[in-house]
Amino acid sequence: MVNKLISGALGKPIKRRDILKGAGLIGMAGVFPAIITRPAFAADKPTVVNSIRSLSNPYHATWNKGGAAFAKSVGADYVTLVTEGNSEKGIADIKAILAKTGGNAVINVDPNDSPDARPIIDAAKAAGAYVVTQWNKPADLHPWDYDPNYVAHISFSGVPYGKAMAETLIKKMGGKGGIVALGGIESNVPAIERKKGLMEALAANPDVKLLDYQVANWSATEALEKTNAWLTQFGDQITGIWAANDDMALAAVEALRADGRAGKVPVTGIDGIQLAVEAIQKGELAGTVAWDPYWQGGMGLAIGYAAKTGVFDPAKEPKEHREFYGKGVIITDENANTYYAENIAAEPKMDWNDIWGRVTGQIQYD
Amino acid sequence: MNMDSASPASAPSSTTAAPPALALVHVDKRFPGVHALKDVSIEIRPGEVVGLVGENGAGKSTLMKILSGVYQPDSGDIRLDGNKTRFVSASDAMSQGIGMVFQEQSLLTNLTVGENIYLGNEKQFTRFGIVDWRSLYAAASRQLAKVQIDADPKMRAEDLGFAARQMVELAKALTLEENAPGHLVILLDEPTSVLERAEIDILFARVRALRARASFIFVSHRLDEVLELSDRIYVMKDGAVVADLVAADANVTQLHHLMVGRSLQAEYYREPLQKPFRDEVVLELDNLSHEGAYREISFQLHAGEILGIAGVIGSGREELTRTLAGFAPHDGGKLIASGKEVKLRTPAEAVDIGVGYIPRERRVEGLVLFLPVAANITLGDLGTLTKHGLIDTREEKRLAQEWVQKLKIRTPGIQTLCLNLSGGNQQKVVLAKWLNAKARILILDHPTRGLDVGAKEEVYELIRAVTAEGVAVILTSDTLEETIGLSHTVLVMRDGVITHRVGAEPGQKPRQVDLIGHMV
Amino acid sequence: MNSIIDTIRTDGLRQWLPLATLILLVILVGAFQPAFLEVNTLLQLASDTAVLFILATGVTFVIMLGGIDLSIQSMASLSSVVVALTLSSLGYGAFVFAFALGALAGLLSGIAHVRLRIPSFIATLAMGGVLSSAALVISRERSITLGESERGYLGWITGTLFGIPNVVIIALIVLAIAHVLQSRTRFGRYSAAIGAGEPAAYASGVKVDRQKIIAFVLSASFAALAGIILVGRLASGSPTLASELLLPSIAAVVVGGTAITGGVGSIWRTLVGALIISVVRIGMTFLGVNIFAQNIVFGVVLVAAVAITIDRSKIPIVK
Amino acid sequence: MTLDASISPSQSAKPTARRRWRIAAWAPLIVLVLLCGLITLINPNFMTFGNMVRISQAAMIPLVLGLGATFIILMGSIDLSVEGGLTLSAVILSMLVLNGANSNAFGMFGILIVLLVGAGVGFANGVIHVRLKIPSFMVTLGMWFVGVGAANALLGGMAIRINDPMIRSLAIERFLGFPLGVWLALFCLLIALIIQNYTRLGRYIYALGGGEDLAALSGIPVGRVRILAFTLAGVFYAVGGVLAAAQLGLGNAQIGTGRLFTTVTAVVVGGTALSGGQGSVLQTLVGVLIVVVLSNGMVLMGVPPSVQIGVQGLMIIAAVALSIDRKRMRIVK
Repeated sequence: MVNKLISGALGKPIKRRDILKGAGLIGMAGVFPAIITRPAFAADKPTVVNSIRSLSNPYHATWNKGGAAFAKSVGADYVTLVTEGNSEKGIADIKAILAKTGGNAVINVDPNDSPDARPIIDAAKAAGAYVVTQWNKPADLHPWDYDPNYVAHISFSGVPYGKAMAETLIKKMGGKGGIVALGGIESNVPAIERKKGLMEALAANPDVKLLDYQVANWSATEALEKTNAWLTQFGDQITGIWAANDDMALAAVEALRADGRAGKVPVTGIDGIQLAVEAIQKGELAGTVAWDPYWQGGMGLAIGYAAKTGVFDPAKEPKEHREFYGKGVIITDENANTYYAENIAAEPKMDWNDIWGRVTGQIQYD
Repeated sequence: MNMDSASPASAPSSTTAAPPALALVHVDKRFPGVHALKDVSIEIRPGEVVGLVGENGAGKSTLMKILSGVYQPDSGDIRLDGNKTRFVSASDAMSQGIGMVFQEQSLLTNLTVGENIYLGNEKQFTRFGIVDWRSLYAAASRQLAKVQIDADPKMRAEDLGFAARQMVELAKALTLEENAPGHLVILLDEPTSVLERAEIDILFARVRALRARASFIFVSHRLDEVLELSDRIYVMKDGAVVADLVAADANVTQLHHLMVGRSLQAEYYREPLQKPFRDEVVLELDNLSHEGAYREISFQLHAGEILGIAGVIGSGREELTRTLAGFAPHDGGKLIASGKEVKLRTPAEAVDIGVGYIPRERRVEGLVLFLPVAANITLGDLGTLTKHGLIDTREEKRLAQEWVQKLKIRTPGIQTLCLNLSGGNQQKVVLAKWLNAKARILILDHPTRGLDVGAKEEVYELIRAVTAEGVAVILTSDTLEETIGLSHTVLVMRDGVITHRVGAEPGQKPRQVDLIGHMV
Repeated sequence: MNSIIDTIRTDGLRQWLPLATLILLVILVGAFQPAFLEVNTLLQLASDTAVLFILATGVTFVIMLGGIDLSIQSMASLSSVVVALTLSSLGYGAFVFAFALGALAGLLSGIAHVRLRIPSFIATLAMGGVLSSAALVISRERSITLGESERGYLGWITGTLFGIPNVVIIALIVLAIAHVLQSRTRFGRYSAAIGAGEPAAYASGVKVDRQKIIAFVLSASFAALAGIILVGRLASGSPTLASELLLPSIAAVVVGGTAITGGVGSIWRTLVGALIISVVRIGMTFLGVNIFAQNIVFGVVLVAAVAITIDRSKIPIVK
Repeated sequence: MTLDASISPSQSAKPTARRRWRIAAWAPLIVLVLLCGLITLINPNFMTFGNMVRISQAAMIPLVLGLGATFIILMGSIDLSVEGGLTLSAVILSMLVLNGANSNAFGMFGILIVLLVGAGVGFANGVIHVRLKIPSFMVTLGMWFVGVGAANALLGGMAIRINDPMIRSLAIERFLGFPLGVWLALFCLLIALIIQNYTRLGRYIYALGGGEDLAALSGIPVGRVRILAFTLAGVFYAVGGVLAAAQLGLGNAQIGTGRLFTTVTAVVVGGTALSGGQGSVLQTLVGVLIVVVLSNGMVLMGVPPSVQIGVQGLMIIAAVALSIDRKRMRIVK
């Protein structure tokens, strides 16, 4: 049917170069049947949607798995949207879904950048969809101002965990030495918070010196180059490396390995991706923090879905259920094996009904 | 003209018996709407130089393309040494011994001479995919020896002069004899169009010397040269061969008559139309100099005057014209335009004082080929077309149409890309551009290069017409004949200085030989 | 002779091919998801295309000349930051300020390109680096969210007129202005001439350098405008706000059928190109294209679209 | 047929022109030396053997990518599929050799397959570009999306750790103090040099850059040369992918991010003209070193992160401004 459509529509304008355009169009046409992967949307059940930065990093890939698992558990259609780091695209895609489902949707979104949350919420409220945001949102944007559509905002205070990792690192270093630190994209809230945590830990440990802080934009490649340069600049002064996420931490490990010092200089990351946990088991990484993206991807939807299907009325919930910090799991060589066995080797078991299970207090804005 | 008394007497008798090296037999070629070649039969005997003349559109280029394998004939056959064959592609034609020498531009300037000579032909020097440059360059210098120029094959082509490049082209064509089975046939397509007389003599001498190795087909718009070099001449008109003459018995007037269907009058250069120029001085050069190019050039250019500058390459006349066109500002002396001293740093500044430059490289500097005729005509003077910042497109259309009619520019419409116009009509568009810009000084840099006789005559007529209206012209031309024929005044330059100046009023035009004395 | 006839005859058809492609794509998506063809969806699509279109329009001027501008996304981000920072103090003046800043940046890269004779590719790539650094520094490396009061200044971007989003109207105004600039002014004509044959344009007395600088100024100014619109749509400014918009913008220009080598093209083509890109992007979401297949589909459709839209008769050698 | 369209009007004083060119060809090298001197002044650690090794590590991937891109740019075309080819190769490699996700362990054979994949990507670029007459810019842009997308689809977003000792050795094992990967990169440089200087392909690539229509007149199979060149480039990108995977010890879909502009910048900074016909892989080596030394140096000199990219921009403008031969480039675009 597609092919007919094309030849019908373009038959007239194309007198010359048919072959050529033909080739091009077959390219398009050939693709179409292959990519219509999902059946028409179930009318009654709301569509559940995850909007995340990209699927090319383990963290969000796991997030996506969690979302799919939840959707399966309630038998709803599941859609994944990726912003590719482009705020406009992210918002446009969400609006497209709203238009497509006529607002009958539950959206769990990790906004590309804090400000994106506002237009997303506005659009969702207008369409009558239910939204849960995670990580990024403006401080002055609150779920309770948008009852009932803006169900909740979940975050993980970067400060304590960034601090915790720094402390793990310092402990491994024996309380003294020199640290170099790899930061995330400078304008990202988590990057800023984690850095803040690092600084607090350093303030508490005068014997540990911060040799340098460089931004590697969450990217392994950039982290590798920065670390290489450091190894020249500071050489043996470096006795510990702090990284704002696991990708960068693992890259630092590789740089050390190429320098023959892997395992000798402790490195910490954050996010708790599989490779990081494995590295801890190998003793190359000192520690990481698992946000459990599987839980984030699933539970974000679960909360929204519960509100949408009337399990609870957002307006009646206390504020610490509307804007709350989730629980991160600190992983070090002590608990790495057990964590691996339960959460990575095996498909994590989640009770999607235990929606407030990991609430660790209301978010504080300073 | 016939400067070279030692032009070949007739076709070498020895070869007449042998089968023709190359022959087209009853070749016919049609394009949609055009019958390009009508039952054309020609033959080239071994060691013969055959001239091929005709106006643009007479079918010369189609014929050349068939010989060089770019086109295939609809009917009729091609015979090499008497055997039927076909050329499916340019490289196929080459492999069968058809060489081509184009104008000097067909060398790749970013490659060395040696690389150019064997470009597309390196296989013989390649062992296990690796090219053995030493042997290639050795072979290249052997080829260069054949054409008797001592250029270093390792030198970049762009560092060669035009004449030398032409020889390299010839050398490149001659490499074919190494692997071509039979006798070599070399097509010379307008090979002299960018050469000075002295260089042409060298080229011709080489060609004659090479007749032992190859036969030649010589295509040129310069009938005198065709007569000078060829043994026999085919004249084409409207896609058919209308005459096959022995060069020795033919003359320019006769050829011209056969080509355009009317005979060449004395007023070929429209001398009767040459009006005396006015007293008003539009441009004055006072000891104008440019380091290493020309020095102490002084003359006055009057409204309505055609001032021809003669000189060989290196005489400095090319640089002088570039200076006046705004490409290379002078570094000494004074340049005075209508009373004010000026220095032309860019063509824009030249245009501001009313200079219009008609460059030798028509398709590069003259026209934006990929813009329509109308846009090109108005390109020089959009200012007056612009009202409140917007181009008055209606007025633009009107102007364009007006010029197309005035100058009889043959084009399907003013929105046609200049790319699709013939050389003559392209040149007219360039002229229209400057007339539209109300240029008061036209700098004609080889204005009739590559134009056929008919087109040339039209251009001459136009030049006369504009000068009659008071436009002043500075002319550097391909041939002395043209310079003398058109000019009111002729300056001769050598080694950067003016060596001779002479009036050229109708009836008392100087003779070429007199001028040449001052040139070399 | 014959070839001339051909060009004329087929030009009529060829110039409609981009539009035909766009319509075809819309129909394709609509055929699977009728909701896509609803007025609101299409308006939404239009407003989502606005920023891309404005960026692409700016860079079209440079591409027409045969150059390229790789600094537009940085410029847009910078202007978003500038607006966000100055809105409270300057009010509407902030927009003017950002816009002027754009013009200045364009002037600089133009001069770097023309005077130092550095290829525009490098000159603008470098200028992009400088601009992002500026944005990072003045924003102190974080995104700036606008408060209630500041958002008040954004009505002219966020509002609607007779049900039509203002961004769409703004985009249409930009289209009108750019179209006139490109098709009716000396600058536009000279650009085409330079792109198609710089030596001839120069020899005809065109002040080539000036035209090039103007083009870069326009490109950067439009980028600044795009940044302003982004501030309106996202109620914030950020040093990385537009960082992903460079390639889509250039792709929009080329998909519309403008030759990357210069000389041939028009703002209309850019508009169509930008819409094609949005339709494909949003269309994939509508069709529920497998998220892992989307990039692949996007790439294939882009190439297929260009295969149809570019007018080879005006491009001497395809490089 | 007239060929005026591609004439070069210049016929000014030749010898000077040639000399200028020689200087211009060396200028980037001078810039590089100046740069090194400057950095050493500020931080003597720069001139240590250890840092030379690290610079070589940082340079090996851009170099290999730059080699491929040079051939394309010499033709006057552009190749944006660098990241696509590299990412796809790295990911496929990580799945074929001994790794943490599946039981494959093809080792050397796996590398061969990856090189074939790279060749395939390049070949596709070339064929579409030539046969459908689509500008290389657009074809390769599309291929960029396709390559990264395919890599992503293969991985499902995950990253795969590479355990194959041979691959890892490229980054870890050393010979004369330099990692094997660096030697591999140098070997690629040698190959590229041979192709450029001693094969018909290399010569034809220059010819196309100098004037495609004229090249065609000399009977050069223009289309085939283009396709071959793109295929060749694809192989180099694949090698780059192997090195990247070896360096990070894993394959993921972000491994190529940000490499395109570094590559093209390096090539152009080296003095190869985007308009084609001028340049060489050796100049690319210099260009790569300039770019790498610059970013390495900025960390050593303690330039604050947020202004690094700006400084880099200015330095590159300076470098190019110093090294461009303006006489030769009559038209700059």
